[in-house]
Amino acid sequence: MKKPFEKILIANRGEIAIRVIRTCRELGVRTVAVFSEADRQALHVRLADEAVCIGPPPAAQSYLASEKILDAARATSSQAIHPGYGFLSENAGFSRACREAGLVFIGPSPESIERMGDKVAARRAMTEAGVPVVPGVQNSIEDDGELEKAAAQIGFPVMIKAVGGGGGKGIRIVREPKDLLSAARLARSEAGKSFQDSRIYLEKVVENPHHVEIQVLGDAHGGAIHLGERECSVQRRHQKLIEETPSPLIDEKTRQAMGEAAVRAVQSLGYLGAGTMEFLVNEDLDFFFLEMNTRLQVEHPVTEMVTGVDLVAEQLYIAAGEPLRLKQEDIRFTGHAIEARINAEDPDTFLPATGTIQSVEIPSGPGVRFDGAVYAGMEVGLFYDPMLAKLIVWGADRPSALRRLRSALSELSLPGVKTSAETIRLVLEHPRFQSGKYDTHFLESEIENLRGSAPVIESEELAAIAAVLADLEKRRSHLKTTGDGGTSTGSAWKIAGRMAQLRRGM
Amino acid sequence: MKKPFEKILIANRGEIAIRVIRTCRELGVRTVAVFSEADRQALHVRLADEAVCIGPPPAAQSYLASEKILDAARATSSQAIHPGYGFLSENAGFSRACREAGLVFIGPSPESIERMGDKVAARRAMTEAGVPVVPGVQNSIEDDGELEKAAAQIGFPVMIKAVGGGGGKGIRIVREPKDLLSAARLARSEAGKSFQDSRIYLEKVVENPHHVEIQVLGDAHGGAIHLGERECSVQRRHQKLIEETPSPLIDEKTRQAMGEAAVRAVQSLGYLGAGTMEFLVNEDLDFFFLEMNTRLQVEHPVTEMVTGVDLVAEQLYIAAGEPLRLKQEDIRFTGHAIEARINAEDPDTFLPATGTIQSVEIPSGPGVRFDGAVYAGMEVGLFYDPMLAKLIVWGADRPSALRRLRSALSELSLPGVKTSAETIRLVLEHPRFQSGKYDTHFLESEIENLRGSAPVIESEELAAIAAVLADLEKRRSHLKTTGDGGTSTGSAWKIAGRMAQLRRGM
Amino acid sequence: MKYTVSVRGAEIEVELSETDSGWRARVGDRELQIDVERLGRSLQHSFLVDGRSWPVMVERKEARRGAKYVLGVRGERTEALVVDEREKAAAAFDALAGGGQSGETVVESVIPGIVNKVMVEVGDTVAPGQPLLIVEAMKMENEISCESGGVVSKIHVEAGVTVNSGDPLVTLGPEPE
Amino acid sequence: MKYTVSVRGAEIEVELSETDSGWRARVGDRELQIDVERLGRSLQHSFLVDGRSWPVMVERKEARRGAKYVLGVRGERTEALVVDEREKAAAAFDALAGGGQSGETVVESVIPGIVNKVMVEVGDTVAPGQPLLIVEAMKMENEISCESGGVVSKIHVEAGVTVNSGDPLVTLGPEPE
Repeated sequence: MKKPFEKILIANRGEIAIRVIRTCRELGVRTVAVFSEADRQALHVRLADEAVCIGPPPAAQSYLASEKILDAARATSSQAIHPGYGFLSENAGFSRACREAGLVFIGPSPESIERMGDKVAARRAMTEAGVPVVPGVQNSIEDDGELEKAAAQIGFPVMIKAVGGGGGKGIRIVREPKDLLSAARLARSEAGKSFQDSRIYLEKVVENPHHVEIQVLGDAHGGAIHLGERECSVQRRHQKLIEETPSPLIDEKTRQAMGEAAVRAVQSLGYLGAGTMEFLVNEDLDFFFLEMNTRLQVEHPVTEMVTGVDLVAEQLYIAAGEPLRLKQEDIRFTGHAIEARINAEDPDTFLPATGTIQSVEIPSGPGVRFDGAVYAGMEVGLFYDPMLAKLIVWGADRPSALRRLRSALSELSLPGVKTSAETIRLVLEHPRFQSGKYDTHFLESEIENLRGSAPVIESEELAAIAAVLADLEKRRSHLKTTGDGGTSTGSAWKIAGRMAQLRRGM
Repeated sequence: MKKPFEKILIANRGEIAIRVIRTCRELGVRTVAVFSEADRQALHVRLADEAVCIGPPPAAQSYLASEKILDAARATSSQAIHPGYGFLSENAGFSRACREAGLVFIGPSPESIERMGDKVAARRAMTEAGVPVVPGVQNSIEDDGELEKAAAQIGFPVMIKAVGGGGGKGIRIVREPKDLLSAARLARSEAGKSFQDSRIYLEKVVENPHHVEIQVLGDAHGGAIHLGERECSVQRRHQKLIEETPSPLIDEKTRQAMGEAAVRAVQSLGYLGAGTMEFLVNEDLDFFFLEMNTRLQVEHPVTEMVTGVDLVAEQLYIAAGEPLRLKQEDIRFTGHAIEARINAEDPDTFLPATGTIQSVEIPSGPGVRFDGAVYAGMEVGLFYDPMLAKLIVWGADRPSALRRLRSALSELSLPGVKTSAETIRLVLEHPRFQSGKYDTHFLESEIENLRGSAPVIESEELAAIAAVLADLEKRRSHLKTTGDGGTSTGSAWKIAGRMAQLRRGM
Repeated sequence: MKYTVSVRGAEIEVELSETDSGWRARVGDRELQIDVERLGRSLQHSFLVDGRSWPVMVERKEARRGAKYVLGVRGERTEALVVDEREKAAAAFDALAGGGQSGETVVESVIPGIVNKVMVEVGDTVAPGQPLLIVEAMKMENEISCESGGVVSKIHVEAGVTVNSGDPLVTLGPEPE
Repeated sequence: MKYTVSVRGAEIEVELSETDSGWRARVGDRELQIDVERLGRSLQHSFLVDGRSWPVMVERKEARRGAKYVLGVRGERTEALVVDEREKAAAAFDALAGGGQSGETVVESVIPGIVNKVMVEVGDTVAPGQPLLIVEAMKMENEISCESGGVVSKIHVEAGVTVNSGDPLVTLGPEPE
């Protein structure tokens, strides 16, 4: 087997940096991690072969600091840079800077990123390639008056979106004319901060839409294939929470049509590497191009689970100039896969949570995959994305996969920080999710009902008893340490301790 | 989906009890764990829905105590008993006692177990069913004189085997006539202890054999299928260490013939449940029936990885009286899977090791499965089998799977106890293993060369530096605690500590 | 020994007594046999309650009154506040003394993050729903507004400051009549 | 500070000095920059040595002379014995004083287990390779035999006793001439 590269630098952190390291290690490619001062102890630093500190915690001074990353690549003689997702992954300037520095950017050309990164230009390109787009304006809008006029023309509710970005940042849905300008202000500011581009545009809101996306691969020789779809409609705050493949919504005919449209788009763009065409699909199974993510997606593992293809390995070989190693007919789909994002977040507010992870128990066993960056003692702060890990399961069919995910979740324990695991469990219990009939509004509209239906463990009683025993233990150990000896009554768990001692003496 | 049972008891411990719990939890079947006093804190106790203590640590007084287990099943209203592997799994008396107590034994009938458990009777049955067996005696041999005569007739080297058992217990290979009687004495004693049957018999030693086995399933309605083969030739002390599927040795024609022979045997026996037909295969691809394991095998996961079939789920539905849910043509094989057994053992002697596991870091990511029973703080004692976990990987082909196993092993850390992981890593580096041309003598004949070739981490230097720093840390913390204050020089890791503090203050 | 534990809004009375093999708990009219072991020095515990197995992860949190515990059972987190009689009395006194403090409202951060912008000044009169400041977390900007109107009497933070959930941001006094 | 460390039979000299950002180590003619962090209270450490990343699990073991460490790096275990000058002198003295103790051989258990059967008595003359006792572990019976012959001068165990690796089982004196 020929290695795609001898050594690459990974310009990212967290689970995706680890994901890339794992494939590189298998292929015999040496890896260089970069880290901010907040990440000195992070798992990606420990798992990589080499590691370079690139600056203080704020992303702008580290993971977004192109020059420092290029310096690190040169200093370590890396041949290529894998950008992961987020950070510099969809930054055309960075892709161009790599090219100019003689480094391979593991992703598309700066021109492709620019075309797709400018959401307005992308809409035009897709229209030209014969791919349907969501109705909306043709250009970005700066002026408040124009904004109000265009919104009225499209008709409320309208969606404000950032020209420069995706991933839920800079997006605001506006239901009433009076909220338009304040929403636009926040969207512009967020967009400016996230994408260094504060321009926004307007789209019609597709009612009860499903978010369905197609994974594509394109090589440097004109080759293009798709690897099926992913349904990503369980979202809150425009952030995906659960993804699955195949989509429980679309039929074989739609799947075929979407796949073909996606491959057509890749070919017409001359797109290089892994990418994702996001579509909105309405209840009549009409599909509209939403945007293209010119990078690996967070949810790529579900595609890997049903196809057996290692998408990161394919990225590396494509970037090394190889023709696609797989033909469309090699891609076969087996079973059903679901991914749940384990974020540090308060399940009541969906807002990011912080804390120190006291210990780590991760699920395992048949059909269970855990892509994480967690370790005991990890401090979860506010500098970066709150995603801690992804729990991915495979099952022979959708019901088996759902049952397996539920079962695996019961083995996950990250005490010290609140996570989205509770929300995910609630979603899994919901009849609409179980039936597969859910759209992008599902989570936010149903969450209160979901919370009401929280399955109560035996176990408010158990909780009460456990708390009392824990408290007793605490007081007794306190007595032992600070009291005057004779009054010590020992541990609340003492019976256990004594039995354990007896055993050891046997 | 219909549940096969409402509640079952699992008459086992360790990773296999957990394996069964996971499938039950997915199917909505409640589980009852049993445990000896040494296992009060064990993971299978915590993961089960209910748990019953069945006696003191020695297996004879707990996991082998049929009556106590039946009592526990009755007390908890369990409908069925899953025996796992080892312990009572191939005990016909226990299968019969379950039947008499009105409990379903999740495995074959007592008659099948008896027929296959008596290795001499099994050889006769197979011969009748037209399946080739290893040349040897037709009956067990008690008398020393007879033993010497039979051995001379077969010709040295001969294999002494226990009539009552498998799993490497009671087996001795004898190369010289002078060692025959002493080996027979030890084999009889071991066999008596392991199987309550001290009878032994003799077989010809097949030269340079491969151990290849076929997974079968039979239902109560005459249905029988096979799920392909497993190559289990990496062994030491007659214990398997690494298993893979497909076998790198056999060709498609042999695979077909072995599968058909296995299905024929299952049908002629009227065999119920999951079972494994073990064969020896020589370099000419002749195959000889060795024995049938009338239970789930340790290495069943590799079959699950390439077929997508959950063998434990199939066991449960078969035991519930359902016809096979899969036809032979439903069984499709994709890619390559390898299992490595992580035992508590000294890599230099292959002998069991003991200790307390200080912390647990387990491998994860694409294509990686970890079936384990380990937890931080676990005391690894001498009462039970030393297997702690199994690391299983899937790859698109054999080279990918090997690379993935090697990569995953580098993420496994169980400080506090020596494990077989080191031996496994050495095997993975060996050209003969990499080429797939290895037989059952491979490991024991090559191990010294393997050890000589131990890849030295950068890093005898690193080890030296780390040890010095650790020692410095120890001395300094000692100074701090016992010294008189003013002389404390702080931690050897202090720079790190200070930086971390600075960061937190930001 | 008798304890009161507050779990998900309900007050549960637990009576505990030690037995030869562990504990006996009386909760309401149920009596439960409990065997519990802590796993080494970890937070993980194994409870056997009348034969049922519950792995319980026990985290202790700071609380104003009593001791608060977060109990993780098979991925589910439940908070429980253990209150003893003296603490109950103190809590009752606090309630009587009045938490409202003369018509003042404190707007708290609902999120940990960094204050990005403060949009009001002391003395400003604000209307219900008016945005007061922006707190940024994970590059998402979140407007913090007040539920009721009033006059800004104190601003506890400034732009650039890191805040945790529940930290006071702005105090509003009653509107002049 | 200069240390001698014994790793896989080789003696390695390490000279350490503290720097602003960590440590400088001189090993032979190489000089290495080291940044090291311990992860919380765990055994896991992160070493950056001249930019290369090494996760090192550090276990301390008891040793007769010096301090013994087991270092786990990416699944590989290496033992290292740190010896200081005083300890080296003592070890040398031990060696001079003679470890052989007048022709006696101690047969040690190579395995932790339970002594199942003792097959010799004090005063027996045994031949090289003769089985002395059986130690059982995990239901496997293991014959322990002597490499050289002699006369049994002491039996340290009896049937039923638990032994660890390295525990003395039988002492053999020289055969009478």
